[in-house]
Amino acid sequence: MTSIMVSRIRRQQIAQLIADGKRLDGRGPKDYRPIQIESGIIGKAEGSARVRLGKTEVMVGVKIDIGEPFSDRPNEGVLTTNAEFVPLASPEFEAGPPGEESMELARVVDRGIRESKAIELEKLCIIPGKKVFVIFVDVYVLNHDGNLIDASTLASIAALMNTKIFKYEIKDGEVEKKPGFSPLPLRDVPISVTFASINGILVVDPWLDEEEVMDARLTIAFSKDGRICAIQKGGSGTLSPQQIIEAAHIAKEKTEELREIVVKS
Amino acid sequence: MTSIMVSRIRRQQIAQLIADGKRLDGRGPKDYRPIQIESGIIGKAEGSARVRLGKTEVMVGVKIDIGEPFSDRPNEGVLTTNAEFVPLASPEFEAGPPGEESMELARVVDRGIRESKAIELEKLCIIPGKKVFVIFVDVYVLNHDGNLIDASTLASIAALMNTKIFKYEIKDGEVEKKPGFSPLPLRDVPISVTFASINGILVVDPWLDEEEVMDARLTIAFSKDGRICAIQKGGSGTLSPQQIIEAAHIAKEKTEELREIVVKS
Amino acid sequence: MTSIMVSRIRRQQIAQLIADGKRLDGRGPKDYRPIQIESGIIGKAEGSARVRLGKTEVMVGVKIDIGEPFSDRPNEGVLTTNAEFVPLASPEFEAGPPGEESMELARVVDRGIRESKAIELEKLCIIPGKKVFVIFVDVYVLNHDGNLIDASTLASIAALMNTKIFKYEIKDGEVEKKPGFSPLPLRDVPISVTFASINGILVVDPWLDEEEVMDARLTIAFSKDGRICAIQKGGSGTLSPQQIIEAAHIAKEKTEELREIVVKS
Amino acid sequence: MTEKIVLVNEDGIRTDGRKLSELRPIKLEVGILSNADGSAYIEQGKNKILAAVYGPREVHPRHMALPDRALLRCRYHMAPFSVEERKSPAPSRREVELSKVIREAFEPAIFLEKFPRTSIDLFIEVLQADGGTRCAGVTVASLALADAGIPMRDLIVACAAGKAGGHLVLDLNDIEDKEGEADIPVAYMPSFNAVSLLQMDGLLTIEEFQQAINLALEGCKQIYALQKEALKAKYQAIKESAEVTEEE
Amino acid sequence: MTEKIVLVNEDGIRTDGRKLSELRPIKLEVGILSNADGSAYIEQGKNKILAAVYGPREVHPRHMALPDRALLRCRYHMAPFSVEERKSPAPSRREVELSKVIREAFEPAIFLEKFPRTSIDLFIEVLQADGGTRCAGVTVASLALADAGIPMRDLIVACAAGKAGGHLVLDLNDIEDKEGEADIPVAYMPSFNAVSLLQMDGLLTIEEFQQAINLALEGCKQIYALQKEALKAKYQAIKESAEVTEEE
Amino acid sequence: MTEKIVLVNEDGIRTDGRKLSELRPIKLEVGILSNADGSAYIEQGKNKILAAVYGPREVHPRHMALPDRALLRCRYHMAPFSVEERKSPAPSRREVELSKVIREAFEPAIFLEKFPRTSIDLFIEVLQADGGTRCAGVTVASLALADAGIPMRDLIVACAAGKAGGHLVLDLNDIEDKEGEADIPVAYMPSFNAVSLLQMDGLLTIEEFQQAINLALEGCKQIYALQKEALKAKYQAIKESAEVTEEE
Repeated sequence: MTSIMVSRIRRQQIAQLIADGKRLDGRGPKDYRPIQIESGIIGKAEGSARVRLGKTEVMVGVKIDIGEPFSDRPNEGVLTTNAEFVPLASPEFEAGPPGEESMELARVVDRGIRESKAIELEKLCIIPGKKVFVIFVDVYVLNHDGNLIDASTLASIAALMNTKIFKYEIKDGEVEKKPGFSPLPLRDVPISVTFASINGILVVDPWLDEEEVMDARLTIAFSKDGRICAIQKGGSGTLSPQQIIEAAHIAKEKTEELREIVVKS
Repeated sequence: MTSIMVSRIRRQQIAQLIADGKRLDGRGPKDYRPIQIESGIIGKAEGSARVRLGKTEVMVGVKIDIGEPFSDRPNEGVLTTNAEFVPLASPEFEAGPPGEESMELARVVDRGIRESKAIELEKLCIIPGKKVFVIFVDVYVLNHDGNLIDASTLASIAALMNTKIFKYEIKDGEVEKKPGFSPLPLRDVPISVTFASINGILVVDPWLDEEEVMDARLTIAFSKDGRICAIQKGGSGTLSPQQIIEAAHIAKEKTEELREIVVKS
Repeated sequence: MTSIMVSRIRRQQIAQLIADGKRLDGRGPKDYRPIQIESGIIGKAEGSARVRLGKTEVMVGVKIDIGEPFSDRPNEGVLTTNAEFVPLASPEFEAGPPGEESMELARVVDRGIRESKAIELEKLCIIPGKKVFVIFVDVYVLNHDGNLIDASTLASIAALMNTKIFKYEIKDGEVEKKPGFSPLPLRDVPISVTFASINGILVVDPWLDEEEVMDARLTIAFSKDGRICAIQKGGSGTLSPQQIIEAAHIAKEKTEELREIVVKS
Repeated sequence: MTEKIVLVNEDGIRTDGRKLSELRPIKLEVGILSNADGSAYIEQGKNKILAAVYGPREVHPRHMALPDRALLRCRYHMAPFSVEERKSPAPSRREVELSKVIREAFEPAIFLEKFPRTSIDLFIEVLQADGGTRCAGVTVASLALADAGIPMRDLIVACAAGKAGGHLVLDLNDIEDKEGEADIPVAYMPSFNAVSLLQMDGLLTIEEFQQAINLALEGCKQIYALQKEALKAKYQAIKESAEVTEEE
Repeated sequence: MTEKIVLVNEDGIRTDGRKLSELRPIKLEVGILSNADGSAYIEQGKNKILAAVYGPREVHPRHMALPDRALLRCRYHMAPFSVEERKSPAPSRREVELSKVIREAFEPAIFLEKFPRTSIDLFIEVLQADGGTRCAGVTVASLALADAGIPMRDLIVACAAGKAGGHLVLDLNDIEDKEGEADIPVAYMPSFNAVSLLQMDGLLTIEEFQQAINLALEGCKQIYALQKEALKAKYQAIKESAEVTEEE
Repeated sequence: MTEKIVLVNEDGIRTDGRKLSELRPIKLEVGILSNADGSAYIEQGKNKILAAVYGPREVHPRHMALPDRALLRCRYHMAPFSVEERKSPAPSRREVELSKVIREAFEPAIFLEKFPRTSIDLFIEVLQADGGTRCAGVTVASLALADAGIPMRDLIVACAAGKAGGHLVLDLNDIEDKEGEADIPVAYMPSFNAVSLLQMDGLLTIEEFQQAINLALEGCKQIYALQKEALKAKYQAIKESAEVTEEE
């Protein structure tokens, strides 16, 4: 009862402010929290980055292995995205196999990378139909203060941008590592923008308190050339078609800002 | 307490009728509920059938893949039978990994097919010791109103009877699909008959209410030539040796009727 | 409450005796319970032994298979140690996947065998980088009355000492079994000694009642030439550095006695 | 992938003979399973999907019960034989994600607050998959909920639009989904003009996206009419059978 | 499979030297584990099987407790080293099925209604398997239950009969089980002429089946006598040790 | 393994330039995560490890609560990208064992009896592993507990010693751990001269072992000083920020 009442009051307070175009932490409706990106911090990983989005903190490590291609894509490398809600990140997270939230996070991050064709997977074939590079993108949430999707997408693309692949040669059908590395071939930099809808008003980059009172969540990712490459609506509220289109326009603008931050980092 | 009393009253009612050679739904002790078989309904599956046995409804899909043979049967295809108690079939079923009931169902259905040697597994070898056809029989229970074993056996055999295998050729040790299909080679049509023993009296094809009050369950499957190919007793009651032999005679007769229905479908 | 009080009284009683250099079952601080070793009792296993240490009873079976080597040890066989707390061994054991206790047991037993290089793994390579012998040591706890580590180590080494490997030849890159066996090549006989620390006093081979009141557990394993090959401290108490060194000296002496028993068995 | 399949020919006709903004044939049946509190069946193209509802009922395990509303649970699941290559019956990550977004699509429609401390369990079983199963699953689940007598603000209806062979198309089939340029599944409450499920795979400009959304909503409205017809047919049947009973 | 093994020679002698209706040598021991409330050990041919019973005891988890009787739980399990190829310790589907039918075999024998809200846990561990482990497991589990003092209507005894090398045979060993024509495990309460476990693999006419069942029941009766002897030996030993104690 | 790596050269210098009894560079930070009740970060050589503490808090599931003290739970876990070959995120047997011995290392240090019926949850996440992660994990976890305000008898500090290239060495790195002769991780409460974690891999005479333990304890004492400095720095920072706030 008490926590329901607290949440109701909190909701009114947050919603009231948002109706006036303000937010509890002083941001405007289209403002992101401060973004900090550190790249290449895990030397044992082929690629890595840590993103701080306000107090939200996500680390991504990229590991590369050799494996089999999918039977319907014999000439392409394989991308595997996984997300862990590490229990030190939030009192709500529990140790154990991934739940629906972390599976959704991994799949939305994966969708942005995959649909924008950011990784040139066709360049990652070693022996057609037999051996290809497998790219593991592991999203590791270290502190959850809202908007994990955008923080994870930023960290993933930043990590992919500093990923290197070992050189190799093929001897008798076996792959042998050679000294040296080449960069992972990338052709795009997908960026997502996530909105919370609170009492019908959209704000970008919701922090945890806003996520707790939001009706719906909407994520739109854009490729470099300004096309939408992935969308995910979440939460138990609804959106009007007009809101969705409006969000797409705002998101396009914001992704350009965010992409610049990633590319510069 | 209440539900125990209700079940006691129900039990008395059902048992009383059965003692008089009658059943609550009007059938005689050796009568099956109406049987409806639809074959080939899932085009994406290599074989399929739906069986309605009264209100019990089971769908079976057969999928065919290429895999390795068992090391002690290098020249034979592999049969794998699985049963899912799909949660929409009953308020008692829960989503999750298979429980002991569905494992037993799968194993009893499998036993009938395997022991009657219904599938000519020795014709399903592609490269001895290396590659054989793997036949997946997936039993999917859609509505549970009793006697899942017989409904599932009927649906499995009906599905196998319309199963087709893609043609192939071997190029450099690799299997390549060719256009066209041939039927799955079958040599038998095993049919099971399940009894409930209620206060010492046997009735065939128990519906759910009878299963809930029965002491023991007995399933006997027969091959085409009138030999027993599988038996499974279930439930926490006992049977006398005389009852078992009596059941075998009744079952033999009933399997002939049921086999005719399947073959005609 | 009651069980806490009982345990407190029990603890006082056991600790009091130990302070006087005595134990509830009449042993001295450095005395093992009677040890009984039966070897080669499971004909289907390549090696086996049953050890009774007082009422503690452990069976170990060794199975041998052919598998792939680890990529960083392409010329060596693989040792895999597993421990099952079989539920019939104790009212505390539950059926299900291994818990932390049984994983620790398996890893400590494994450590003694591995670090003493007891098995000549480099002689168990069949085709370098491709096929090696895999040695499965399965520890099966049948009755738990304390000191599972020492009983399991004894049973494992006794089982390995009677393990035989089938002869084979390589035809076209495939391994074929030939008639006859050779013994598993062993170069050492690691033996562990486990202490309980109760109110600061060390006793060897704690039985279950002592384990329930002990502060800490300390296991030290020695190789044949008198070198320490594995240590594991357990329990939520602490040990002084002096106690640890003292324990090492006692353990060295006891392992020589125990090794003689195993070798003679 | 090597040879590009022609998804739309020069006459604007799709691989299955449809026009760009044409739905696949849809068949709906309500109340087809005897145990479930509500059930329905859909065929949309080659999709064959069952939905069933149990509840409102006691929650197991009990600690999951909510004090102020019903707990809505949803399982979207594919039969092992529903797709080209046999699917393991264990839920895949895709199935877990779709179960979540479908549950979220229904939460705003159901009067959950009327049934505190209970659960409403929604099961969607894909028996044969042919592209657009989540949308067809939402459409049929909506009927199962209605059949169970669960009070709803509106029926939820779903339909995808997208881009295939360079054209915006409605209700993508399997090959258009796999080989096309974009797919946008949308779930919708027509009476409220409210979108409750929205996803997108692929690449579209904002303009294309806007058109595609509108196309999807048009599709939703057509299917909404079919849903209502299917329910009416069911009630009619019940009414008639009741009258027959009374007359007897 | 290529060369057919001769399971019964022209003199009617089986691969292990037995006659057609001869049991394998059986060794039974009661009360061999100190922690369990009851335990027993069987060797039947090369089968080596332990059984232990805990209970009646408090049920964990508690919600499984039954208001009107004890909850009987049974685990039939094979040690990884009990068979030719190492078996994973995780329970296989076969082990799950056998655990179920063995539990059902014991339910009619135990006075479960005397111990409401408790559990009786029966563990059968196959240390070495040589065909017929479920029957030997039932036979030994019966002794473990008796050793635990669990009141039973009758001892359950089990034995298989079947067909191998063209002959009906009693108590099939591993090779007869694998290469033979049929195997019928039967569990039986001799005092009630009641069968509580019955399965069959293979192909038999009804006539053959009837003869095989009778053969299995004959086997059961012989083993029943051995069970009673084993219990008597145990009680004798207890009595003697009690007398010794008294005399001291 | 074919060519033996020179772990210590003729001048007694190790592969990373250290002397035999020299620690790797250590960097400690306290209070770096906003959600956890306490947190800390360590870099020791190339090890990068985070620790966080939640609690004392309500126990889930409730039946695990202890009537007379707090339940201490510990998870030592490695990130998939922390090692050469990607590690599955599911806990390995090694991680389960280390979680257990680390928990047991902390139990004697924490005043658990002050918080009955609660849990204290300790999470150690290895972001990059370079040998000696369990010791560095204990060292950093101790700071996270202090940061959470959990009352402790003493800080726990941990350090390994061992033998590599024929010499006794302090604080083994990855290659010394893998290619060396022995590794002894030790956790220690300096104020009580009490060892609370002790393991050993490898081969050592008792004399070597005794010297190695002493070396490890010397290492512990050095790191203990660094721990106290790190805590002081944190309190100083808090105090200063508090004073700034007051002055404003």
